Amino acid sequence: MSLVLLAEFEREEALVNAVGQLGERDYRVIDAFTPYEVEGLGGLLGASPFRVRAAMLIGGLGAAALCWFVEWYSATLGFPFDSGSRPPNSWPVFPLFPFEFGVLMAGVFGFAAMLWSTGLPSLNHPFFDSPLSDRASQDRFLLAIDIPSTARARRTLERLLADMGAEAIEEAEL
Amino acid sequence: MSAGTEISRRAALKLFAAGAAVSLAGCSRPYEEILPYVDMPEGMAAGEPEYYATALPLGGYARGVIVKAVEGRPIKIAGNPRHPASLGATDIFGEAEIMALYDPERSGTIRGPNSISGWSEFFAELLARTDKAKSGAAPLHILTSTVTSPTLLRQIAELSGQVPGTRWFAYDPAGGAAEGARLVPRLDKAKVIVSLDADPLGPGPMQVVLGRRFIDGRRSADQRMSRLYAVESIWTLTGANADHRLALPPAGIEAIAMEIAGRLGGGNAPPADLPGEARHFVEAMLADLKAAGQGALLLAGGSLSAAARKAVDDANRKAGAPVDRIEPPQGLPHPEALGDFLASLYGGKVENLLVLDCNPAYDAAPGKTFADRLEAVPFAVHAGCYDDETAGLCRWHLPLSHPLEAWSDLTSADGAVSIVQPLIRPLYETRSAHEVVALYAGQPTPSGHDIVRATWRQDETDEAFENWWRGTLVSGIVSGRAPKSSSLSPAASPAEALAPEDAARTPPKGGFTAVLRPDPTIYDGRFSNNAWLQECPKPLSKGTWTNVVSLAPVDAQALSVEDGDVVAVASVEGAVEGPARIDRGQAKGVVGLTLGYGRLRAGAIGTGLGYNARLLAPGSLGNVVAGVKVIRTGRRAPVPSTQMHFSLEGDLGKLLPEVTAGEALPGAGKPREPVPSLFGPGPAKDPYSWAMVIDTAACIGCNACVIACQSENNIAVVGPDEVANGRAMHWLRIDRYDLGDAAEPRHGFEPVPCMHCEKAPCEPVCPVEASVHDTEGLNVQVYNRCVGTRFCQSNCPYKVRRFNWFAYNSGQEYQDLGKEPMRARFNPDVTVRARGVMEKCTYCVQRISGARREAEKTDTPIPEGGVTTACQDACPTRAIQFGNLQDPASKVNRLRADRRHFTLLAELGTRPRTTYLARVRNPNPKLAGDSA
Amino acid sequence: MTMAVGGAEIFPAGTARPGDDRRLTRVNTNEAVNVLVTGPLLDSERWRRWWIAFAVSAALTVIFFGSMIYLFVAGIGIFGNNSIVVWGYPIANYVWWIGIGNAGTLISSMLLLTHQRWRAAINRLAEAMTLMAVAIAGLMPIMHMGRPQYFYWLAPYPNTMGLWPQWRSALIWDFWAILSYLLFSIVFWYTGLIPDLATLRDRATTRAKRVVYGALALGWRNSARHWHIYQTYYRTMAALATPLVCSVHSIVGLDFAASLMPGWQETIFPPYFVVGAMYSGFGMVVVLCAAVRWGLRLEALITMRHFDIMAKVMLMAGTVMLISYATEWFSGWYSGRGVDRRFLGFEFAGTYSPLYWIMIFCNCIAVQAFWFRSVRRSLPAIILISVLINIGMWLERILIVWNTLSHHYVASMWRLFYPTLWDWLILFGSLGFFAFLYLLFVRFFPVVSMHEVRQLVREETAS
Amino acid sequence: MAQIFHPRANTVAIAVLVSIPVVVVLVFVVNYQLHASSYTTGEGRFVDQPVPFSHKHHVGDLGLDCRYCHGGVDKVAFAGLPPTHTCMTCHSQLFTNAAMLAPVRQSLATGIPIRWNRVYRLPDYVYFDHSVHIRNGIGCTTCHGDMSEQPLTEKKTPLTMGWCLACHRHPGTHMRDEADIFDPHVPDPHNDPRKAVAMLRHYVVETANMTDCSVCHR
Repeated sequence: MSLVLLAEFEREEALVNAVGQLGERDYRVIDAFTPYEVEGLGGLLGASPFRVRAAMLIGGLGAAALCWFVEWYSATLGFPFDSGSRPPNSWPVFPLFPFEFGVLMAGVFGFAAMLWSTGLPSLNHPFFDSPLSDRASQDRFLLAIDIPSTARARRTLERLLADMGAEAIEEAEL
Repeated sequence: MSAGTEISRRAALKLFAAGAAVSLAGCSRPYEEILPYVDMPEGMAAGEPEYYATALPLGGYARGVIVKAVEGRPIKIAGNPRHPASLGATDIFGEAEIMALYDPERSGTIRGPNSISGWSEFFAELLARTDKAKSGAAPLHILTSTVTSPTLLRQIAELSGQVPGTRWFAYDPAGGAAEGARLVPRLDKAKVIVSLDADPLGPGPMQVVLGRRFIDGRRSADQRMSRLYAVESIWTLTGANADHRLALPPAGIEAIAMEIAGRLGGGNAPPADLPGEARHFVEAMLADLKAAGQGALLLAGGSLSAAARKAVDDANRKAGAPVDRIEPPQGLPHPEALGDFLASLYGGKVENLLVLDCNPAYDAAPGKTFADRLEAVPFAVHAGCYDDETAGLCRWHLPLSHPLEAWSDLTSADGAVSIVQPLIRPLYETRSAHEVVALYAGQPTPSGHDIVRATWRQDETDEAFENWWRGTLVSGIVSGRAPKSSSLSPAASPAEALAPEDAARTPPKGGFTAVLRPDPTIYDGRFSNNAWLQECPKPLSKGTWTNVVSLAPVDAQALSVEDGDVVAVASVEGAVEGPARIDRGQAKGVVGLTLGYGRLRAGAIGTGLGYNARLLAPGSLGNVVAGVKVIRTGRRAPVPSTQMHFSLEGDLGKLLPEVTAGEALPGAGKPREPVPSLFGPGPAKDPYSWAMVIDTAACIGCNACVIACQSENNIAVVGPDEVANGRAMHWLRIDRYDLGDAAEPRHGFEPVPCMHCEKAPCEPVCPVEASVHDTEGLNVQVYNRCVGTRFCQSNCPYKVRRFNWFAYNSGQEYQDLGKEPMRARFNPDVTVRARGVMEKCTYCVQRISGARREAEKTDTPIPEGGVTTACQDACPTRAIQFGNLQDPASKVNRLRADRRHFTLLAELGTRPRTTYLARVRNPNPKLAGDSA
Repeated sequence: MTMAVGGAEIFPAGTARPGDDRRLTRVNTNEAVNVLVTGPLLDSERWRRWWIAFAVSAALTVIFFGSMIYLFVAGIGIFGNNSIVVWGYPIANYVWWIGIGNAGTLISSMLLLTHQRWRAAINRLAEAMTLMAVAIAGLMPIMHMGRPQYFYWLAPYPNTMGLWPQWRSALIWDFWAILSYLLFSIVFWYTGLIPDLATLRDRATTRAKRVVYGALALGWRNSARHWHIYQTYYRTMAALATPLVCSVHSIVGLDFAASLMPGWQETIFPPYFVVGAMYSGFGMVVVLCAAVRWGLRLEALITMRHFDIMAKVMLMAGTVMLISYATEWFSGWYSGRGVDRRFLGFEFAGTYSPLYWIMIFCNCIAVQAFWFRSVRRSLPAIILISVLINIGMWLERILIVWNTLSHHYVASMWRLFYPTLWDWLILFGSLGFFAFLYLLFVRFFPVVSMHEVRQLVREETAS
Repeated sequence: MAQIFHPRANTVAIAVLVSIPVVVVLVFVVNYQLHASSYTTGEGRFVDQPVPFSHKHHVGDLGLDCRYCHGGVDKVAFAGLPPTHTCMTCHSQLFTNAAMLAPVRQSLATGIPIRWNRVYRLPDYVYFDHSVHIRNGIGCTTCHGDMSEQPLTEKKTPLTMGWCLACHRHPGTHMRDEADIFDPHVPDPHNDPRKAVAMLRHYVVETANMTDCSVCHR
């Protein structure tokens, strides 16, 4: 896990402008911790929801196809019945069950993919060691920046953060 | 249905607990035992049904039946085709004898003066009493209902010879006129039939054969269709099937009878004073009668006076009406009338009484006076199947065997004699009537079998007699031999058989006239404890489990009484209360009562239902009680009924179309041209496609098919509360609709079994394939797959399905129907349904499967008529035809091309396999004017 | 009791503090949101009202399950159904409950996709309603079956009998509609809850609460990367929820429409049922919002503006219901079939017609009062009309069942339905059970979705 | 705030989440296996009887024909069990005092039948007809296995609905000549398609309705 500097901001604008400026001074911003989704910040930091979208699509369509096959197989080959002399392969009624189950499986696969791509559940995580972590879920905006190798660069970074309105700066491990 | 069917719920829970314990304990399921015979009776393959011909009494007269027994227990009654009084069909009372046989309430033990006793103790006291009787001190009195058994008549004659001074009295609880020659009208040969308050098609020993002949007279293509006029005061089955009906009080009918009898014979008779349209009706009827010549036939009912009946009989003779006169066999003793017995009982002259197989304390003279006098009789012995009202008053009660358990012989109403052979050894320590009378004659251990054989034994070799005996048992008809009549001339001179006294004929002094009729499903009270008959819907009111007081609409308005209000009917001697039923078409000033109810000691099923109509005139068997007051009590007791709506207003008329004789039903008979369909060809073709055609013109509404279906298919009895909840279980219902109009109300009957639609709406909606179509065209209901969502019944436009809301047959039975012998009535080929399962008419799939397996074994196709359904067998008028559509020569195919053929709700496109022939009416043109 | 953390006064001037009798007019800081929503959950003494309601609902729940057990022991004969009107209260309860359930998803998904920001305060409240209503709706068909112990035969499970469900039956579609919709709602509701559980975890005071909320929050640490993936998933789920809910209630409509009985076989049934569901669902949401708002003093979050908008939606839905009924009448009359016209006659003038007119009043006429702003402003009026709507909608469902099954093709088999004690016990018992579950939800879970309200607060403070 | 959970908690949480779908699938699999296993169907289970009657001895060694004791097998639905008299036809002469045969002698004396334990049991709602199978080419070994090898009667086949349906869908492969019907050594099925067609034509078997529900359920 990498050593980072955690800077706590009180307002979202301060955080966003900090990320912008640090970006220009090509510091590496590892992650941000905000009480609600800050528009675009996630994408900026390189998170890609592709896995969730792919999982939902494949999971949903796959389950639907499986259900249609179960329906078709059971109605025509498994145990064909004369039910009101309707044809065994009554395809007009077949899509209903696959649609319902497909949507459910899309949701379930999506949930699994979300957990997988966010690494949850991670009940025990070094981030929780830092005292600032509690506020991230309530009203404070944290920024995690990679610590520069030399102590001098680190001091300039801390001074820069203080100028930008950082209320507290801690060292933490992520 | 599952293994737990024959144990009560509590036992099931115990078993469940035990089962759970065992399965927890490990290894495997508890074993089920299987028991072979010790010595297998020859010719008997286990599980193969056997059929025996015998006869069953109704009001004393026989109807020939064939009883199906499986592994020694009788389970189904069917008609004996060779017997002239059944012609292969049955009535509801015949079908329901199975329920009577296994009724747990039947008395099984002898009750002595103050404790349970045995036959030997009874015989000892009897010997003492008989010695006293022989010494002339206390003459023996025997009271029975109508007796037609040659053996019993012989025994009584011999007994009265042995014990001088013996007097025998007989009465018919249903109030029929027991005069000399029996008249059997040939309704098939008559062209114009006038029923004067007679009810040939109503309940009675002759219902089956009269119904068959009446419909044969209307169905035969060659001669002209017969026409039936009914002049009656309350609705009867004959009135419901009449082309024209006139409602008059009994006095009016009496007047018309005298007038018509007189004028038909050419003489002149004082014209009865009748209101306008009744006069027009009578004139038109008379013209029709005269035009019919030899085909005219008058039928006199029990409510007419002896003089009127004699006049009608003379008119019939003069007109050469087609009536068979059955002379009673010579040399047999004649019973004295009930009146004489009551006179001697009230006179205190009865010391030694035997009441044999009848219940006078209920159906002859109910009330305190008779009860006290009967209790005072020192040695009164009651022999009967039930420990009923009379048994309670007698010193001794002897349990009698059921007709299916005992040897006997009986004569049918049209004179045919048949031997009654037992299907099963008596379930309890019971004796047959013959054995009881033999006890009186001094034989200590009589055997019914030997007594009956003695009657028919002639001086011939044993071997010849044995062959004749076996031949008669197989055919069910005694032929070519007269019974051994009593060698001793009966001591008592045969009193002129009196019609029930006409004392009640005094002209009504205001108030209503009460007309008493035997109940269409309970008859005279003998069947009160029979659950099938109690739950059988009455043909016209569709009410069950009680009798009603029927009133004309105008009288009801006057008394401000509605359907279901309790009214009290009070005569000079007694009063009864019952729910009112407003019958349009009932004569004004007449109140209709039915017999058979108001039982006090019938058993768990029959006790406390309805009122006892005899209380109005205890002691008299007449069915008219004049000068009766009707009072509104303000209480309500709605009658549990299976059909609530009867009118066919607007375009509902297409449910039961009616054509006049000779016309065709528009759009009938044309074969269905193939409709283009999105769906491909149906499933693989099977050699059989079962179908049924029901002729609503031939259905007289007698319910025989309903009870036959209930007996064949183990259908449950649900009890009055559940019928009131609308949960009756009959698979086959007879819808009764109002045809005609307010001026001349008429009725139409339409039996509705399952339609077995080819495009069944109930099949695609069943989520678990419990309702599915098989390749033979049957809509199969798989009970073990059904989970009870009931979507099938919601989607059935004909509403033919029935649901087991409770375990009516397997754990939550009504009253005592779950007790031990009752379960023996079940047909082993049909699953007994569990709670929560849908069931419906299956076209008797067990019979089709049996025939199919037989065909598969012998590699021969099922012939036409090879499979008959239970309702088809039972129907007296052959209104139901069942057959294979793929056989072009089959009867169903011919009927489907008939010009009266129609399909119920054809516009829904369900393509039912059960189709109908329209109802036919043969109106008199002169009278047709006022009610097209 | 004021919450002061880190010294900064969390409530700037002009905003009332919790417990203050003056209603909070505006919430303009995140902390205010946190305090309002998590406050009641974390300190457990201000729950007297909750305990009273909980006791009443627990009693009704005991009645509900007691009746259910007696039902399974004695058989469904204890209901008022008969062999002609074979369906009864359980089916009406089922359609009514799943209708109410559907509105929850409509609010949380349809309004999310149409950027109705105001929904943030009430969407979790509505989703919880969905969860519990659909769970109860799922129980009803099992109680209505003759042999409930074999309900699993409706599922395509491999068995030694070689038998499968019969896919043409609307009840199989129902089985999957309920199951999918219930599980989907659970996943959707739980996903929305994760960030708030993290907030609760961080604010929890006792060890037990921290562990429980911590475990349920799956270790959510508000990372921006996670937010981006989370929001994509959440919005896609909302997008899927809308067609799902429309299809679920269309299938419930097909229960009746996929038959050939007069009064059921109408093509308008599926859409008409979806609108009916939204309509009665909004009615229930209004009642729940008012109750929760009063109970937990969330006037600042669930404002009168919410009630005003919801009243407008109900007005629209009520009018659509009127149009649906009119279509039914017209198509029944216009078909010219005797059975349809007789059916309409029975509906209007038959034995059940008083109930029919009460239903028309509740569903179509009472709601017209919402045209007037004054009515939309008074909370008691809105609640009253919402309750009337729900009564009317239940009546509509029971009348759909009764009218058709009592008055159909074959005149001899026309018969009426008479409810029994057990019909009513199961109905009111199910209401009690719903309240019981809902009170548990309110007690242990944040009623308002804090992370969405925080976004709302940001927009208002930014503008 | 300090860590709430121990590092192990992560793996536990993942395990719980993964176990939900696994359990759902497991339920289906275990349910099927349990119902198809011999525990439920009772396949291969020996049933002890009041008299340890050995088919191996009577059929295998002595060569008795099935119909000698089970007389109804080609006439009615119930195959029939030998009445005590049938046993006593031989055992009144042989092993007249064997202790093992005491119940048979006692049954003959008292007239109370011997209470055998049922080995092949079908639910009440299934109507199986022996005669129509025997008369259409289905031999005893098809369902009862080789009786000449069974010292104590054993349940050889599961008698589940699926098992019956397999035969009803392809009856030809299980049919044999008349001569082999009661021969205990003829294996089943013969899997010869040409013979299958020949058998169907020989016994004139109508296969259209073989999988109708009304064939076995009434």
